Amino acid sequence: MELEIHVFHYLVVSTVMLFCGIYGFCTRKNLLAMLISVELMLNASNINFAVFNRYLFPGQLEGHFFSLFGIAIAAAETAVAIAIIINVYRNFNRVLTDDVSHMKG
Amino acid sequence: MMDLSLLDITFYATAAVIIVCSILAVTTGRIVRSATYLLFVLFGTGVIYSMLGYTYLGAVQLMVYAGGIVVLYIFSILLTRSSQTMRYRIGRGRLAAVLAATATGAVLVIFLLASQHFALVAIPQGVELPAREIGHAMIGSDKYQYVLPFEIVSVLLVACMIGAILIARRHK
Amino acid sequence: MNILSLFVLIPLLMLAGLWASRTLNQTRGVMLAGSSALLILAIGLAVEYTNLRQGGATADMLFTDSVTWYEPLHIAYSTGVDGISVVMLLLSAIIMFTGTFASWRLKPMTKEYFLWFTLLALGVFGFFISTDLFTMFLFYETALIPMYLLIGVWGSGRKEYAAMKLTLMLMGGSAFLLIGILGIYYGAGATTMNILELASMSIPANIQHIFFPLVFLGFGVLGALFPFHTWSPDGHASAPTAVSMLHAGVLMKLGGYGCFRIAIWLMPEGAQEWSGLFLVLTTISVVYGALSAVVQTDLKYINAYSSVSHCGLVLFALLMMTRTACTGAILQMLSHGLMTALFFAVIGMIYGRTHTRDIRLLGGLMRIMPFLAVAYVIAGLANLGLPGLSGFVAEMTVFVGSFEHPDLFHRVCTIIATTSIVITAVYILRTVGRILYGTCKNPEFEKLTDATWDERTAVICLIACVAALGMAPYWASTIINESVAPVIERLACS
Amino acid sequence: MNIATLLHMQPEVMLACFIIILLFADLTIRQPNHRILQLITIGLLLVHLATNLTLSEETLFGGMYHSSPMSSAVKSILTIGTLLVVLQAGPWIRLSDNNHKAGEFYILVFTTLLGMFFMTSAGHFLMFYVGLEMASIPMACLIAFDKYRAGSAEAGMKFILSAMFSSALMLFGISLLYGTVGTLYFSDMPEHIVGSPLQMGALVFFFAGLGFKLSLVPFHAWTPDTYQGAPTTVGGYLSVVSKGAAAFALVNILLRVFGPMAENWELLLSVVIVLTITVGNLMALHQQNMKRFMAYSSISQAGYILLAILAGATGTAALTYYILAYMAANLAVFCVINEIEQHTGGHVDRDDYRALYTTNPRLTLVLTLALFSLAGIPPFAGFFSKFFVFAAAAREGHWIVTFLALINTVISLYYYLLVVRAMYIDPSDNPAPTFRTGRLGQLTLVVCLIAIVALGLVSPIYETLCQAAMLTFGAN
Amino acid sequence: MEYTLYILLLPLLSFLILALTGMKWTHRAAGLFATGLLAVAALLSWTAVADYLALAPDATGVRPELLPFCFEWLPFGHGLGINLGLLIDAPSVLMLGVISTVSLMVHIYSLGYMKGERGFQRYYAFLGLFSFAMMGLVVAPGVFQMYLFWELVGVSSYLLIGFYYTRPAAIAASKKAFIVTRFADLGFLIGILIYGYYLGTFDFRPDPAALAAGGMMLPWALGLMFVGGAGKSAMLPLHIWLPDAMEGPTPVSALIHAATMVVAGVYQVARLFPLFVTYAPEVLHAIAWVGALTALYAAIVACVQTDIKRVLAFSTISQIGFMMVALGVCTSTDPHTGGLGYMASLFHLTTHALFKALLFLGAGSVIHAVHSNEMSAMGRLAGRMPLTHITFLIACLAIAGIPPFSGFFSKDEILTACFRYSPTIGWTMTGIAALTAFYMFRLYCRIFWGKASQETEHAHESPAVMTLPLLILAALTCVMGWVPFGTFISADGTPYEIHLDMQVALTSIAFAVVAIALALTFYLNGHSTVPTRIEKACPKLHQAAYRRFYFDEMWQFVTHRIIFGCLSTPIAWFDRHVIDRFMDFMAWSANAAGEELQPLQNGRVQTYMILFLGGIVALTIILLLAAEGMF
Repeated sequence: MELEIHVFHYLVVSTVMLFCGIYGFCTRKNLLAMLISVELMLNASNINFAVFNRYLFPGQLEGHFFSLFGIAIAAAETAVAIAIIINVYRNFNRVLTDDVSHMKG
Repeated sequence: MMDLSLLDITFYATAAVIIVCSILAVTTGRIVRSATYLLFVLFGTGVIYSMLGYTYLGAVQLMVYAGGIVVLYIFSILLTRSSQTMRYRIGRGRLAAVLAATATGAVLVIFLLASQHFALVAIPQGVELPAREIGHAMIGSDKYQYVLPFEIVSVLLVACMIGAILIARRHK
Repeated sequence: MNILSLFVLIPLLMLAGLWASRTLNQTRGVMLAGSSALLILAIGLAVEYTNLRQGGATADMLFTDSVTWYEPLHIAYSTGVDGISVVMLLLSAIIMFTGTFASWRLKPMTKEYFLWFTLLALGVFGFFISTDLFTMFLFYETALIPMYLLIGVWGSGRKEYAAMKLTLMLMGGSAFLLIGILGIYYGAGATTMNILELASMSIPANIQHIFFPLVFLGFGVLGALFPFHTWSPDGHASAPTAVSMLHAGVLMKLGGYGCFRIAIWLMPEGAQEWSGLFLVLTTISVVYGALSAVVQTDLKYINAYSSVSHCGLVLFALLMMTRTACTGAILQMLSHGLMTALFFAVIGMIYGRTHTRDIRLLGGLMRIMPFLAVAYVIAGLANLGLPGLSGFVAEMTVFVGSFEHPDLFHRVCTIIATTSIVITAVYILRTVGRILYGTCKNPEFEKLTDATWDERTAVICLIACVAALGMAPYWASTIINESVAPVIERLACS
Repeated sequence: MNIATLLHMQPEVMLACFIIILLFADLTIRQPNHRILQLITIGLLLVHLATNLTLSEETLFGGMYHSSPMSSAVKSILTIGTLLVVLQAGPWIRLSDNNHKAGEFYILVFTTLLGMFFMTSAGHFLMFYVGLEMASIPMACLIAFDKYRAGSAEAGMKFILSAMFSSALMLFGISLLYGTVGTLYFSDMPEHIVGSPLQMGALVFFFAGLGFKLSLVPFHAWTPDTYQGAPTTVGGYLSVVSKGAAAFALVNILLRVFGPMAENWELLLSVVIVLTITVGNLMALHQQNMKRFMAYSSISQAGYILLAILAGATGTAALTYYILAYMAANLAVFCVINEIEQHTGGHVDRDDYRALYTTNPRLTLVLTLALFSLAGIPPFAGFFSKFFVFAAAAREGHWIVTFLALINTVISLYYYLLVVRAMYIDPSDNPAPTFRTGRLGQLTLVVCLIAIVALGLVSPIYETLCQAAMLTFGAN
Repeated sequence: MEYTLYILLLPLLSFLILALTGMKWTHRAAGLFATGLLAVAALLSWTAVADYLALAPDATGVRPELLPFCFEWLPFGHGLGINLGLLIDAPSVLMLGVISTVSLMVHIYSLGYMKGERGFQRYYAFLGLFSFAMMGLVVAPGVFQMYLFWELVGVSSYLLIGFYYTRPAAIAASKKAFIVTRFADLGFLIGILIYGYYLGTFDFRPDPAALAAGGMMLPWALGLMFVGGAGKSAMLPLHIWLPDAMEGPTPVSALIHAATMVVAGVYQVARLFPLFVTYAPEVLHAIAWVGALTALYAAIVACVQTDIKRVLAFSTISQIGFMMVALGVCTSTDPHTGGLGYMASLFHLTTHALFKALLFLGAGSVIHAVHSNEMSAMGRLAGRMPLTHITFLIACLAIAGIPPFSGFFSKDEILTACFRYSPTIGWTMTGIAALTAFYMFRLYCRIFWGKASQETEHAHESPAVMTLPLLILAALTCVMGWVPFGTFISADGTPYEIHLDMQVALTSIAFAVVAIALALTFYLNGHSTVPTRIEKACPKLHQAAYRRFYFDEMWQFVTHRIIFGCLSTPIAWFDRHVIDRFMDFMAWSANAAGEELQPLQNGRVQTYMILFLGGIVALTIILLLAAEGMF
């Protein structure tokens, strides 16, 4: 049993996911919603690594491990980001970018 | 018209779910739903990993993301009363700009990917990446082995933990 | 230890001394000692140089020395002087000496003032003794920046604006300069930044054509080249007395010196190629500056525009590229340095008493402060080229030299430039007539006093120098002429 | 693998040990322990500096880790920078809101430093990525360190979101690169780099990630807000150490990995350099807040750093030297800003600096000289560093970019002079009161001042860097 | 004759000492000191004249040119350079004698005239400077030295005209004098440049080979140099400064603006005469016409002026015109065939210097007595000031060309030379000579006869120190005509026996007598209505003549309207508002660009990231296009 899907199809999926994330990031005003969008973006790259590894360069596990570390780091990032957002909430009582934009110019 | 095997169908179905849920995750008006759609996307990604034979990766994906991060999201959403503030949307002008930039970017990336002409390769199914191999690679110090990043990530996680606690801790 | 390095060392010691000084008298003492030492050193150097030349020394530069500094870029601290540098060093030392006296009673923050003042002088001296492109540029910029604070803090009028404008325009010029220097260095494929060695290499003509205008423009901004001269009126008008003196007297000479030493010497073909355009600009400078001065009402503006005209003549003469004209250019630098310093000194002293520089409000000063008035007249006469004072010698050399160029275009430019001597007479006499002669328009002024001893010292020194150069130009003219020769030979070969 | 291997990566290992030492110290020493911790940190950094003498080329972990004489030099520079930051942290960390968090502060600083070390000596994209994240994520915590100050929280938020966004894009870029090359080891990649369109895209995506760290236009927008909101000490750290590491990592990867695509990235860099310097300068013209002002200044400085990178291997010595000179001057400025902020109850506007000379002449003088150095005025270090950068770029034939950068120095001079003007010329009804800088603060300023004056005049420093660059990249 | 150097140095010494330490001296001491030094100088000059004339001429009768002192003052390279030295030949010793004599007279006279004036020491210092400069000018061996001293003379003239520096009129006059002559000197300078370049020397006697090579440019050089001379010698239309220069103290006018400096132009042309005749005869003849026109113009204007010094000033202009004409009508250097004018000119220069100085000093004496320059303030002074009256009359007769006074002889030679060249110019000059006689006697009558005015009531003769110079000069005026001038000086140096052309002499005497008679009838008793009637008959002409034919207005227009109004003011405006504004604009545009960029930094992370993404996309596209070779 073999899976014969062109790599390109995976890549389309990941690209769409990436740009969905970007879109979300740029349109959302709620900081957590933006963070969710970033998760999509990070996930998209992980798919790429795994797919490339499996299909094109199956000899070594570089892409696989990159994905693995990517997940770990993303988790760490998310944790810190959520901590900071909670702190923002504590300071501003809201988590909207419009409110948290006192510094500009 | 190529005929589709079950596996193909599974893939395309997963892909469709991922895409649809991605879109929904960034467009829905309720943040909890958004988190839920994210969960689906992450599940879908896990499924893809499994189909590629990276079951271990899929499992980590499910555990860390679905089990850890999304729960974290839910908590923080509740904590920051985010569900009340989702109605704010950006102005039309900016929306158009975002759409234009995003669409151009997506088209550009897809164009770039298409220009590469990746070969069509078939991968065998049911052949799992053995956990032993992963383990070896993880703790080895030779080429294609990853003990150094592994150790560093541990330091990173400690630091993030310290940092996150520092920031989130309420009292002195 | 090379004698030339003392020119850098003494200002450094002065800086240290000023930093350590605690009272006003200590500050003044350090300045007096230092500037006298420099003056003596400069005179000594001039004597020694002349002796060596008469003893048959034929090298392009004497007292050469070189210490490698940045090996990878072939940067060295190389020093050396020829006749041109010697007279310029002498000029700088004189101006610094007199400038010290001119700011003897300056307040507030006297110590800081002298610190920056000395830093400026350090840059100037360093520039004149260096023969390394990088080191020259380093000292050049060192000399520019103290101007900002000197004008900004101790100036008058729209000082912040003027200081900023001056600094930015000059720095803009030095941006051109830097790229030009890099162009020379890399264009020549050189393994040295020493001018003397670069001069013996040939830079490809196409490189010269690109980088000559950049270098010339870079230095030209400091030499008040039209249309980049507008920093000069505002800057001079706002600067305190001694700073105007040092700036117009010495700093603007850096421009002419650099044009000659770097732009023309190292890139003769570029110079030939571009001389037409720049000649037009400098001719405009000469006439335009003079004509602008005619209708000014602020004494310092008049003098600043006059400087534009006279410094324009320096660049004009350099571009003629005949030996006599270049000699004339250097003489003009020397002469303009002295007489314009004298001018600014006197104007500053008058301003310090009357608190106005508007010629419409002044009058009859001859009776109230005869010493300053006479000094002003002498400065004016020197400016308009009275024989016996320095201006005549320089201008005549320039004109005779420029006329040596057989090309009709150059001739026409020369003739246009000569008209400036008439216009100069117009604005000088207009000013003299307005402010010195006639009757005093403001009863307040009747009570004013004449120059104090320190001011007299400064003024008399300068007058003596102006007269000395004007009456006995042979020495200066000869040693400059000898030193101009290598450049002209190189031009002739190209 | 054996212990000797670890000895070869002694800077990183030591730093990791220091983190543990600090952790224990923080736990065992009774509160308030900020003063002792500061001294310990300084001591540790000095030890680190003293022992970091590796000058040989080392490739460990199968190419995962690659240290070179140049990276060793860069690490030393980063350590010095960190040391200066720690030295000047005193007045801020002893505030009642912070003094119990001193241990965390130093640990986070060390962690980020460790991340930067890995970033600079990575031999594999994974290492690089992990190092980069390690330098970013704890940095976000540092930025949000003043958690009861809204500005700090806002800055932290902006930083972490931007950092995640950019790292996601960079990750995507790396994944594309992986797709075309098939390996992530730096040493194996150049043979597969052919400059295909996808690789170009990957290059840009990857570049954006480092452009974020270096705050290059158009990836710079987080910088001013973050600098303004972050604690001043962290601002200094961010502007100098973080930037220095990123710059070296960038040149390292561009040369080692993207070497065959030099033509492409030279164009990319040229565009970005001109944009960065110009936009940074233009935006800096209108800033009143000194921290924000320094942010824009640092953006434009990043452009000059990039100019050295543009010169490729030739420019690496100039690059490192530039970072060193920039570090001395910038940290001096941040130190002064910090001192004034802490002694005047949070005044950081330029107008608050009016007539500063009348009350705090020495501090003013240091700030003046530092600003002059930043503006590239001789005889200060900034002049030499700028000259070397321009020389390197000119040597590689990038005349137009060099020229535009040079013209921009005039604009930058303008805004630096605005500060000088405020301090010396503008009158003020109530200038900042006279105060005494603490011992360590004084020490920082003196060290910076000596560096500002001596770095340029004393040539062996640059020559050493040149040798290191020659050993590392074969450039002369 | 090395001592001739001291003739120059003594006045210089007087200047330096008085200028540096003058304020510490008493008036009397300063005056006597300067006068004493000048007396010595004058003695030396007379000795020099005598010594030179005692030199044995060579076979052709030409006396040698001596160069007792010469050094290179300023080398230019290519063998060019400014040499300073003393060229002693007939014209220069003659001039030395004239200058030192007149200068001595003025020094002595001023002791009385300037008594008690503020700045007395300064006055003598400037006189010393002037004497030095003027003598330096005449002994110049080269054209550049001449230019150098020419400028110095100009500046001392400036300083002396502006001596009363609190008077606005004096300031304006001094300024005008300097600027106008300076303008003319521009021509001189350019002429020198051409001369030096083409002849390879600045000497008056260039190398024949160089002359052959560069001769074709010589007319330009000489013509331009003459512009300088015309300025100094107040030729039309550059004469406007001279009448105004009368604002200076009267003795100064006598010395500088009558006897010596204003004839520098004549002397210059005379110096270059051999070159003029050989290489630029057409320029020379043009000079003649300029001179004639000037003489006519000045004579007409002099007829209607009421300020006595102005009358004298215009008479000076007119007389210099005569000298110029005399030079201009020459066609060769041989005095027998066409070079007579050269001798005549220098002869007239000498006699004119003496009698015009006398006239001015006499006028000064009158002014001293009545404290006014206006004719209306004078009248019937003959009795009150007998010595002044007599000497003034002698001078008037001399200038009118009545034998046996000196003016007759020199003018007669000029007219002879003119008639030899062209009858037209001869008759014109004769007519002008008659006009001269008329206006001089108008002046004489209105001062010493006619109606008395209030001011004359208290007038009395001047002190001896002032009348003594008058007497000496009057005596000289009487005898000077009998000197065999031609044997000493002629164009080619060979002696020339002056013999009166009786036809010319008689005609001119007749004209002069008629003119004098007319003047006497009109003005002697002060009751004649004829002058008023003539005035009424042609008011426009009178007005025009009185206003000096509007030359000042024309110049005023040129300088104020064109130079100031159309050049300087717009240029200054342009500089401030265009060039400077452009620099400001660049600064402003940078600022504005900075402000325009501000909205991008709106504090929202989304915006920042759109920028980020946009940057990536744009950069990628740029790279792709570049790779496709689009750039």
